[in-house]
Amino acid sequence: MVPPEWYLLLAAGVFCIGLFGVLTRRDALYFLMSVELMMNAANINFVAFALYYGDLTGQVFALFVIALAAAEVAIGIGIILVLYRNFGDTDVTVPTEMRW
Amino acid sequence: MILEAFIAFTFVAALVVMVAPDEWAGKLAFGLSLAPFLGSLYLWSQFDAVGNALTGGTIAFESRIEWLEVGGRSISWFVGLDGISLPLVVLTTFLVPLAIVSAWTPIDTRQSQFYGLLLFMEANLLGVFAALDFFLWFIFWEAVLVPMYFLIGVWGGPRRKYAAIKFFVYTNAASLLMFIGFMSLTFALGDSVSSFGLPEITQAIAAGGLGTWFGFEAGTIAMAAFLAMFLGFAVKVPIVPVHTWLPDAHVEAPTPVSVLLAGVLLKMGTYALLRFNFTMLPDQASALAIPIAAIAVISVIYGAMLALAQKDLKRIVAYSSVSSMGYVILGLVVFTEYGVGGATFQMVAHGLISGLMFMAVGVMYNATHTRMVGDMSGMADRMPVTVGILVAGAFGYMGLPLMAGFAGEFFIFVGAFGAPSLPYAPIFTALAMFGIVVVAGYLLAAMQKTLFGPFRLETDYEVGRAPLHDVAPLAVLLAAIIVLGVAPDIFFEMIRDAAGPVVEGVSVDV
Amino acid sequence: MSEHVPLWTALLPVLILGVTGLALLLVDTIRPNARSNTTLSVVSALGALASLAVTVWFVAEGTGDVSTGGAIYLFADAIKVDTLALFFTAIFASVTALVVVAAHDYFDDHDSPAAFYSLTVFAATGMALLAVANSLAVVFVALEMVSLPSYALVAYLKKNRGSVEAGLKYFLIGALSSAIFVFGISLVYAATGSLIFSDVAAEIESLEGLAGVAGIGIAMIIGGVAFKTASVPFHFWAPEAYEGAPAPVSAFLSSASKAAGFVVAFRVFTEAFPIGASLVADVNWVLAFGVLAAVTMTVGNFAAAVQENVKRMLAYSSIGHAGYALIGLGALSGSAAGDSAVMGAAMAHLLVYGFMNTGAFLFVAMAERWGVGRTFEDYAGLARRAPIACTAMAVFMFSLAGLPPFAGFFSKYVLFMGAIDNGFVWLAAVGAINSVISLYYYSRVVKAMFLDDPESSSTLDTVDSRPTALYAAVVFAAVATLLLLPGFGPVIETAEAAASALF
Amino acid sequence: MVDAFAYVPAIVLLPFFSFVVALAAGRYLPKGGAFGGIAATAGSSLLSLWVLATVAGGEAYNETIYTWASAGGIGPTDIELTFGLLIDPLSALMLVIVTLVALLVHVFSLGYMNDEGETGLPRYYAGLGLFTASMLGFVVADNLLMAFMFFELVGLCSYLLIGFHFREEGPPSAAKKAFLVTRFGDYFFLVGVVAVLATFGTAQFAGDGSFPALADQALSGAGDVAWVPGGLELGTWFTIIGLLVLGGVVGKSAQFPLHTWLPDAMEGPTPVSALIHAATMVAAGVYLVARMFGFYALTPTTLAVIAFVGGFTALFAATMGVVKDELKQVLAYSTISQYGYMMLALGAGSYVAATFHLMTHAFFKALLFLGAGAVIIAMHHNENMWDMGGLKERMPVTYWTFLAGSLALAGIFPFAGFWSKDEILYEAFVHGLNDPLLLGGWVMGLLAVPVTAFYTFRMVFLTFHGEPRSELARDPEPVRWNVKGPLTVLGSLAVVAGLVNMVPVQKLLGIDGIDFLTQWLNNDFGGIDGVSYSAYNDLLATYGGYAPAELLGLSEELTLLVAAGLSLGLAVVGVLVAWRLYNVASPTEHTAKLGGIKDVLYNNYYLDELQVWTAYRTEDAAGGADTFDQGIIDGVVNGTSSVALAAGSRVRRIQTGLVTHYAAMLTLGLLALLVALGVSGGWFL
Repeated sequence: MVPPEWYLLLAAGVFCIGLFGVLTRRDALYFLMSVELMMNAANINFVAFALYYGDLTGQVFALFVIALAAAEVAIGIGIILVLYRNFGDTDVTVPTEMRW
Repeated sequence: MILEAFIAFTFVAALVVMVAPDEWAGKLAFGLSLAPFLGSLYLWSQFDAVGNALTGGTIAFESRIEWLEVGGRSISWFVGLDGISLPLVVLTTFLVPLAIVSAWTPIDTRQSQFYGLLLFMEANLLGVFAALDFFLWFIFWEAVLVPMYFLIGVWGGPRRKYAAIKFFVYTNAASLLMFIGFMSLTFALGDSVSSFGLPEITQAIAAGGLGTWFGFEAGTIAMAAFLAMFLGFAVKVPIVPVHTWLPDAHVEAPTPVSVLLAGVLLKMGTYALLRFNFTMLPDQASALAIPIAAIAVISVIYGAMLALAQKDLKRIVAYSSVSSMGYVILGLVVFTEYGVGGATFQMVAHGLISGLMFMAVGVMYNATHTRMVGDMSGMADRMPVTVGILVAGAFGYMGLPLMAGFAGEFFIFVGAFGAPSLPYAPIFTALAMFGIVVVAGYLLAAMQKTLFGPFRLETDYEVGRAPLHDVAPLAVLLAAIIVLGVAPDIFFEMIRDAAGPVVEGVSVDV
Repeated sequence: MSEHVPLWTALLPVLILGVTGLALLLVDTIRPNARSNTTLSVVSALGALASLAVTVWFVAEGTGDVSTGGAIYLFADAIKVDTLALFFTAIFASVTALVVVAAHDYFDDHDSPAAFYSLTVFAATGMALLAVANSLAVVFVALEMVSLPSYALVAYLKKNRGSVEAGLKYFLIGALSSAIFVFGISLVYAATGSLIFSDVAAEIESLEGLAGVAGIGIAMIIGGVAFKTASVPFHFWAPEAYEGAPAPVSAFLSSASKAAGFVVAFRVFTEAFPIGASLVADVNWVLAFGVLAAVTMTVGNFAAAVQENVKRMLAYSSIGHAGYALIGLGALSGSAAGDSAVMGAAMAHLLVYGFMNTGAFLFVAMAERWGVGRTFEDYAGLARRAPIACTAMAVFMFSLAGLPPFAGFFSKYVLFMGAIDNGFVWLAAVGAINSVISLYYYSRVVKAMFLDDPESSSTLDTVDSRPTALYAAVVFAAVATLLLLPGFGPVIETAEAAASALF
Repeated sequence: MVDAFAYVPAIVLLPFFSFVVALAAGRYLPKGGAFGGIAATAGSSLLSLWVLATVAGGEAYNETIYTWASAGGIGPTDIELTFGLLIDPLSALMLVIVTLVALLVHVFSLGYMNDEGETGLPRYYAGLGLFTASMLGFVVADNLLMAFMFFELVGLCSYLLIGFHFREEGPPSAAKKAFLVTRFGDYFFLVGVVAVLATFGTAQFAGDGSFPALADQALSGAGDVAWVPGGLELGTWFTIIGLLVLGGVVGKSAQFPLHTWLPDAMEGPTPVSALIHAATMVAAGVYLVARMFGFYALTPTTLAVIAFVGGFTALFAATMGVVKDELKQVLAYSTISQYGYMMLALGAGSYVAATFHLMTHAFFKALLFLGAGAVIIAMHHNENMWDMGGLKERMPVTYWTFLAGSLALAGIFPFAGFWSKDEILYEAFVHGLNDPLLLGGWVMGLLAVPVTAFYTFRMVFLTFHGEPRSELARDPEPVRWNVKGPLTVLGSLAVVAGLVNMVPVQKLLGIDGIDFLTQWLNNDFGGIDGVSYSAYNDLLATYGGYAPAELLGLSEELTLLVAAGLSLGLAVVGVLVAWRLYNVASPTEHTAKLGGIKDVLYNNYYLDELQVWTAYRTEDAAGGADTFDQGIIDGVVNGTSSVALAAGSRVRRIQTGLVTHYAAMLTLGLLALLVALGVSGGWFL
């Protein structure tokens, strides 16, 4: 059996990749996808440790997270749509009218 | 329940006036404000307090209703009067109707709001002097600031906004400091008190209830609390060097507001100093007697010097208030009956006299539209009665005998000069007394330049006598000042009765 | 509660809100093209008030209270109804009621107001669910139930660039935060093997080797909470979101949503990561919250002091208030009495804040409706045209500043005193200094409305409509702010009782 | 028998009522309320005479009538602040003098004010009434506090009356100066009053519990005082108290260096000057020392200071009077000088001589001022003596009475001033032989005699003799009965008043019983124990070692003769010099011969300049304080808010508007949180 630490490391890696994407991508869609990656990192943990502990909570919760992530994407796409309509771009650094 | 009715009536009156039409709001407010005055006279006639409310004396018109409990201590509606608060209540109710009448001429916009706020402030002022629960007191204390903020900010002079915000933020910051100071006391008292009633707290402290808290010794906490409260109240009084909001506020405030600001609001500070710092923590007060006395003396002389440098009549009177309040501080810190009693008496006396001065300057301003010393001269030629009363008031300010100011100052001096608890008392007293010379200097100089000499004022209209309703309040005030100067005992007797226990709080080897 | 009533009825406040949301959808479905703004507003207001009424009744009856047999657990302990939950539900329901009433006028001329009401009520349902959550899973789900409608609400004015920009920023930061949050939960799960609070708490004391993992997880959960409460360093969305969003939405988010964040925080950190256990696991989250509280209030207040836009000022002030409320977590000392006092104080502050802050934002909504502009200068002389509303606004401002005649004074007072009692003098001191600063910028609003003269006599001519519902909401909030002063006793007692059940 | 003392309050209150009446209804009354004032002062005079007679009958009165305030003092008992009446020979005498002069001044005012068509008469008579009332209140005061109160009221009234012509520039300024300078003195007085109350717990003048009595007991070890500041010797402390009270005296009685207000006070109407100089304000200072002489007798140092200041002032003021051109100015300096004599007398322990001179001076100085007033009426308010001359023929009544007053002032036998001044110089001399300070006072007093005589007669000659030097003087306006009447009364008194106390005659000729005043003040007719000449003499002998010495072993009679002869001779010399220089048809100014001294004298030794300079420097300091206040203190206040706002501006810049920045900062924040938690939790160990 793979030791749980490995899963942790894998999840952390995925999380960091997602985070890296969030910090470097300026396109809203990339941003969204990166967040998906981060959430999936959490899912890795849930599933792995559900197995490790032998209870189903983690597994079920992973499904919940996937569903919520989908809902989030739905909302996100909607917002990106109106963003495009109003600003003519999906670059998240364009709308800076409100600051300070 | 009479006190509740008394305060509640004033609140209701404020609301009624607030919705009255502007045309007769002033007269309505005057009529309504007479009721609290008569009420206070009734209270006076029924007054039966003995001793100091805080140190276990009999409280007149005592009323206590539990309100809520916070952190194991109950907060209640707790009001009552003693010999220190009653004179101030009477002063307040006496000055407000006069201030309202004096507003008839200068206030020509949004009258109903103006008078409503004035009455609202009166109600809160009465609350400040009557409250015996810390929280209740603090609520009234702070609630006074709100109407004042509007009164200065809306109806004031050219720099009214600056003055209003400065006043508001400065005094609120001070209140916060004071609040923290007081709270640290209650923490150090721990379980020895179960309420925020001022008498309970005072007596618990006197009984040695202060304990250690957070590793600080009781003495350290008491000293820190004393300093915090002193600084907090000092702003309100105001004492040098935290006085700078006062001239700005006074100069910008309309006349009736100045009258109440100088007449009553400043007394809140000294009243609170007496109640909190000097009654609750007498040992700390006498330990700090020398610095406090030094500050008092500096306030007297420095305030007078500043007044000397001013060209605006209102600023002169404003700075001289700083000076006068220095006497009060000196009287408080010496812990003698004459000192503490005299300080209290001086609060009333100064309230009347500074009220008179501001009002008289205001009446002249109504006619001349200037307050600058250099802009006019010989006003006595055109406004003989107003000037006559102004001169009389100015002499009252200088401490002319048989006027209220002299009585207050003299009591303080007598009490302070040989005070056993204040080292170098004679020197401090003598230095402070020199203020009576400086005050004469600047008031006489200002009067000579503006009131006397050939008449000169550049206006495009004829400057004539002031209307009766402008002058009448002046005359009433002057009469009150003289009555109080000839017969100070009408207040001093009860003040003394209440001040005595405060004095006993300090044990000094004579 | 008597024996024969089924246990699930304890969830009635949540259910009422949920059903109301469904009913709103139904109304919209039946008459999709008709402009049924009034109907929607009334339905949602009735639903919120019904929920509020039930909540208050439950509190009065002692549902979930120690005196009546303790908290009510449902769904395999995933749900826990206690006084804490009810207390917060009352806040959510009150704010929701105010907001939907006010929205009637605000969205009067909007194309499709229906979605607004349902989104708001669903978000409120999510909050109420959040309040009763007893499992990290429920917390996350409920949190998303709050967040997702909120994103949509902020971006509700689709053609308004500000609204869209606000929505985008809120969404992006929100998505990132929830990812961090859920990753934190996963780490805690990895370390403890459970999501139920009490089980987590039991495990966390006996961690071996995985303490660091749990620690990182807890830190990430702090991050998620900080996002919801708009606390530093997860606060960046707040100024923009509150400024750009329609004002009723800002009111809703800054009052109810923030409170929702706090209910999570209070529950999770007292039940899942109790202080003692956390310290055993080398996770000093009290200190972390203390620092966050201090930084948050300082950042919020200092930035608010120099704003020109009233709404943005309120947004920063809202961050400042989050800092105050964080004292409820940052000033815990481990002694049950002291802790319940300070946390109860924070709860009471949130309740009072719910009224005064909602009122303030609704006033801004009214100003937006009048079209007078958004800056302080634009508010100049407003009191002459709208004295009652401006008086109410003055009440909100002074109360937010913590001046004594208003409820904000007491709540702030008990909060700071609780902190001092627990030995966190420094936190109280920072709070006090910030209060003075806040007085400055709050009084600027009052100054503008009452003291300043309008630029020209015609500037305020637009202030002629009388949005009745908005007026009612604002005045009601003001009255509540005033009445909470004499009525503060029951509030603080309930809050302390609720908090004491947590320790 | 009706008790006269029951009416003593009425003596004070009658003029007070006239004040009220004139103020309230003066404009509706004939003569602007003058008759009310005349009636009131006349009534007071009669009552005073009755009181005098009663006191002569052996009675005295010392009662508290009103408690002003009362509270705990430093000692075990309360300090009571009271009003009361002290009627003994001294105050009874003073009452008569004050009411009499006040009455005459009122009458004279009819001519000076009403007939001249002045406006504001109600205000004038109100002022006179209050002035009289205040002074009378001061005279009957039975304690130091009450005395101080009325003392201050007197100051107020002087302000009001000196500044009567407020529409001009000069009078308001002079009024201000008068009040301010005397206020400066009163400051010390007030400190003294407070010190007395603190020390003794009482401020009563007379009786067993009075502060002089307590002080006596304390010094003699028979009693103790309530309080003495930090380790001071009793005697030292009493001296300090004495000097403090003396401050007020110096101010009001216009002694060096606080005399500068008095010449300026000539801006007031002339009758007011008469009242101020003769019987009220200026007299108050000397009266005060006399009143509490029982205390001063205990502190020889104070007495020596008093004597020296008095002697110096006498000479100093006299020299300035020499060069003045205006009638009233000369009189003003003569007043200062004469009060210097009285102080000298008091300092020399000669209570009787001082009182004597106070009385005679009251008469002749009132006379001179009213006479000057008559001249001023005649000259249409031109006061310059160089425009006068030759008025002798044109206004004989004024001339002869004025001459009588001048002779008295110059101290020419047998006019009133001779007797009193002679007694002062004698007493100063015989006591001064033991005390250099006192002797210095005497020397200066003696030197002032010829100067006084010189300027007095310079004034007389310039005004009345020679040829008229202006149109006005050739055709002066006639004066009426209301001017002549008071002049006549006072003129007679100036001649004969000296006869009430012919001590030298008694001593030389051995005629017993003609030293009426001495007997009077010695309680020979009755009075209060401990408040008498002989009691004071005992105290002086005990504490100050005061005893009359004999010059070079000469007998008392010879010493007396030498002293009297010396002063009379010097006075005559002065008169003769004046005669020589100015009693010519067309006198010329001889002041040029004085050279540089002239300027100094003209400018009053530059003391006014010094005071003005002080005032300006004070104003500069005030300006500096104001700058400091606005710049530094208020600057800190405003700076605090600026700093806070600047900090806020920094903080808000964090919010850049770029959402990617937010994400980055959020991540950094989370990292910081992780690190902080990790460090505090020791995860990295």
